[in-house]
Amino acid sequence: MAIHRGVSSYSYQNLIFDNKMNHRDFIRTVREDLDTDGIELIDETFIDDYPFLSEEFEYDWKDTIARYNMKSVTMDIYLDVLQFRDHVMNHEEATERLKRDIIIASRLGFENVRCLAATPVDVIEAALPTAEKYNVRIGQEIHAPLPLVVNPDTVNRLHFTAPIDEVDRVIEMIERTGTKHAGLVPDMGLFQHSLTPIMFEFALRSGCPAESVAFLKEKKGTMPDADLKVIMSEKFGEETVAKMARLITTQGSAKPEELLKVCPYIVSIHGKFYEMVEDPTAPGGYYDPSTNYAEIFKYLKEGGFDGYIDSELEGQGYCNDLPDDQMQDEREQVRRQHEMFKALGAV
Amino acid sequence: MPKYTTEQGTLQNVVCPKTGKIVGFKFGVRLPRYRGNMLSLINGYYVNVDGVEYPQDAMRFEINGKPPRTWAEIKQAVWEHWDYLDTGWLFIEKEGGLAKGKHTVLATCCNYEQYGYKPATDQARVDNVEIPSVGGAGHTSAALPLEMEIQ
Amino acid sequence: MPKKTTVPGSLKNVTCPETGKIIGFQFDVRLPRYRGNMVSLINGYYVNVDGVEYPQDKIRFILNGKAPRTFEELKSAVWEHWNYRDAATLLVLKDGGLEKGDHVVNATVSNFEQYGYMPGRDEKRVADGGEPIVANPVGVGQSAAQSFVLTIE
Amino acid sequence: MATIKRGVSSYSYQNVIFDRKMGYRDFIRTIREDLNTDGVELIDETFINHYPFITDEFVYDWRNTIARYNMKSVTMDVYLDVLQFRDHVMTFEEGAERLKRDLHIAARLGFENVRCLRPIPAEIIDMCVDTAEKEGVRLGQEIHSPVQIRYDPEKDWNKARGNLVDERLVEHMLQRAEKSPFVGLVPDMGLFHTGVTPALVAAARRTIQNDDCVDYILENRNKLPWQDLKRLVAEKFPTIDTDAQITLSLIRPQASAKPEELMDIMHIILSIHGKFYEMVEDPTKPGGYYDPSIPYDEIMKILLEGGYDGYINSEFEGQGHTNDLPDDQMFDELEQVRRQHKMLVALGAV
Repeated sequence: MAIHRGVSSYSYQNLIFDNKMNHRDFIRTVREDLDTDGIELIDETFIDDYPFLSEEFEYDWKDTIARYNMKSVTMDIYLDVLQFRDHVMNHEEATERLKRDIIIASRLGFENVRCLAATPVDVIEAALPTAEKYNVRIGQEIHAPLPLVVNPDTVNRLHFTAPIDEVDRVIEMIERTGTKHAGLVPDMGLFQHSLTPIMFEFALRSGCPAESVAFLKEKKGTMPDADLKVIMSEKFGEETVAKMARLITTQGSAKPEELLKVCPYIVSIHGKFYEMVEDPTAPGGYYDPSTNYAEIFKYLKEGGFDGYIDSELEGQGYCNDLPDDQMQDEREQVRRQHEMFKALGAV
Repeated sequence: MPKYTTEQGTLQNVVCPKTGKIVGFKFGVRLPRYRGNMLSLINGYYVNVDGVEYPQDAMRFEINGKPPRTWAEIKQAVWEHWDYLDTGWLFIEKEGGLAKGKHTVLATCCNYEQYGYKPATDQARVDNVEIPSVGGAGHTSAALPLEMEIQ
Repeated sequence: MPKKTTVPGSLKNVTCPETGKIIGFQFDVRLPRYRGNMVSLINGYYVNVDGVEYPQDKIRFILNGKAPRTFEELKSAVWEHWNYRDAATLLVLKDGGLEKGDHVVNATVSNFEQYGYMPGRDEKRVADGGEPIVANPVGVGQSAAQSFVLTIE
Repeated sequence: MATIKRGVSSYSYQNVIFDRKMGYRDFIRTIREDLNTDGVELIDETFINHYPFITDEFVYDWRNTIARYNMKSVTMDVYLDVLQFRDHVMTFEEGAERLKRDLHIAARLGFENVRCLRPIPAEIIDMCVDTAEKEGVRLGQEIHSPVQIRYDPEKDWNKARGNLVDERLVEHMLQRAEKSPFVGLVPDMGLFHTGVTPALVAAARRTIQNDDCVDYILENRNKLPWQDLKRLVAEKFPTIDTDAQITLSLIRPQASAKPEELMDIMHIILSIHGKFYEMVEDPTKPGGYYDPSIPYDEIMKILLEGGYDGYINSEFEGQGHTNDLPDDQMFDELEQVRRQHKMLVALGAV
């Protein structure tokens, strides 16, 4: 039993966009930069002519995985329900797409597919025979603002379509069917407790007055977001608040100890982060100022989690307005996160 | 089989791009069945225009974006499908082509497509190329003549 | 979203091979996301050059080795993928094209790619056959693109 | 609970399809919208372009369209063009290779069954059972007139003509079905064809151009064995070609079995071809329809009694009787199929 380390191709999105990293470079980088084997793939980033996966890509992917002694852990799949343009895909069509994606994942040697949090549970259930036949687990992403635990005080802040008790519904389906081929992919943004320095710097560069950023820094988390928004609108005006809207409303939706509830169902984990900062108390060590990974690891170990946590760097959006040489170094950020993972007990 | 398998509005003379002379005429045909079949099974066409029968070696068949082929060449197309809804073009070599105006065109397909084995005729159809006849062969029964016009 | 979704060095005037006249200009664009998606989901492009907005019916989309297509035609490309690392070309019809020199180009995609179902908006997007093509679109996969200075040599 | 379910073979809409007015998406949608049912039967080479090299795009789009309208791919009809290679007649081993490929194509498209032709020798079926099991697709051999259900060598039409069709195929398939649930039969209801339809009679009058002859045949066709009737017609009307297709159609009922014989094979029927030639309004039941040439009331009674649990897929074959008429007097294939489904529902199908 161990917590293994991996990386999602999402982390290197700027390098990939700039054609500086292809699928072979990606796999090699995870081995050479981080000395680990976990690979998570965003399907439509590297699979040309999707869904018509070529044998050439299939063979080359598997060869590269073998060459660097890696493991295809999770393939992230999507659900563009407007593909056909003349109608919204119905659930049966969504099931067909999920089944195809499972077969693609199987051809590429993946253990799991990660489907979107907004994928209806009945679609997952309908695809189970295919998942079982191809031995690929379907993991539904659990992403903020979905809660892990719903109680009478839970506020529904969902901006995508899912029932507020999505987690309970998936668990109910798993228990009822007894399947070993469905589970959850929690995104660690669930536990985000604070904003990070790059976010404040971004707000300042966007033209928000320094006092408004200082106010946000001080008050964020001390009151409900909606209230904070109202107060800030009065104090600093609508225009400023519009520029900071994403920061004001970004927040987690669960507590690390709630991981104990879902641990047995976790297929793999999205190690979401925005920025790794040097730890002043431990020179050469790094931590994520927005998310308490020490707590997360504590409960993952307590819950007996045996699987991969795959880095998912998402800070790029807060520095894309900067000159190239001042933008985030994605590889360095991921290296730092893995230093932290190891320090917290990952293998 | 469908009513008309010769396509109205397709009859035209064919000009050699090098000499500028009319070298023949062509028109479109459809498979006279309810499904497609392998191209190799097309043995030939009985073609009669205004009472004149044209010999097999005066014909070329054009389909699937490839240059016109003789029936002997079509016979080699054992893995090429004539997709059911596609139009094939029959080119008939005839110096000067057809006169402008109306013509009565009859084209009957001789197709080796059949419902499985028929020991009485199978080997004979392999050994001897059938001469396409007005009545057709196998499931390909007589086609209806169609009055077509060259503009 | 990535920074350079308009490809530097790609702006040029387009000449009709038959008449020799300049019929417009073109430049290349990339998907402003971290993955590719089906071509059918591309609803349109907001194109603004030097402050002039160009209407959708003046824009043609070129991708995958196919002839230029209108956005209406793209709707039926339901099994054709815009591969993530491929650039598409936007051809903008404008008699005489653009002057030589620098131009400020903004191209912002209206993309119907999204994270699964969005009841209400889904039906509207299907029924309207689109939605206003604006400089600041809202939703997954779309936000205002940065403007770039491109040069016609 | 066993139910008789309804579906349609693309064969039924052959004129609309030929005229390029119905693509496969329209075909699937039409069954849902016209008939409110889900059974789809496909003639493979009608819609699969580049056959046998089926494209992924077709596979995905077919499955998506089936999902979109909540349909079921019931049976795919496959063929065996034994002269494909032109320089030799396909061997049985080659025939088996083709059938195995067809099973694989059917599996990719999500079909439950493949219907193979009645002249497929049992040796080929035997070579394909393993593949059928592996692909999870059942292999059903068509039984179509003049094949008999209860074999009587005296009536062996094929043997008399030296055809390879083994008329004891029912017997052979019953034996094979004992060993594998992936083998069975697809009976065509033309097996019970005894009557004539108004469109056939009208076509015969137009073609034969001799009303006395047509009337004579109609008067006597239920009284005499057809061979005797044919001989009498030839004697009485020497100018009439009794071997002409339309004349024979009028003289000879196609039936080679009786509906009650379905009981012998009920347990190995994979799906049924609901062959019909014309649906006419039933004078005794306004708004109801029946086919005067095939006794569907008896057929459905036997199927219900025997507990048949599966699909009966419309196979309209009357087009040939109106193809010589102007377009607006030709059969409306969609309407004909609608009428047959009204009848099937009235007779107990769901």
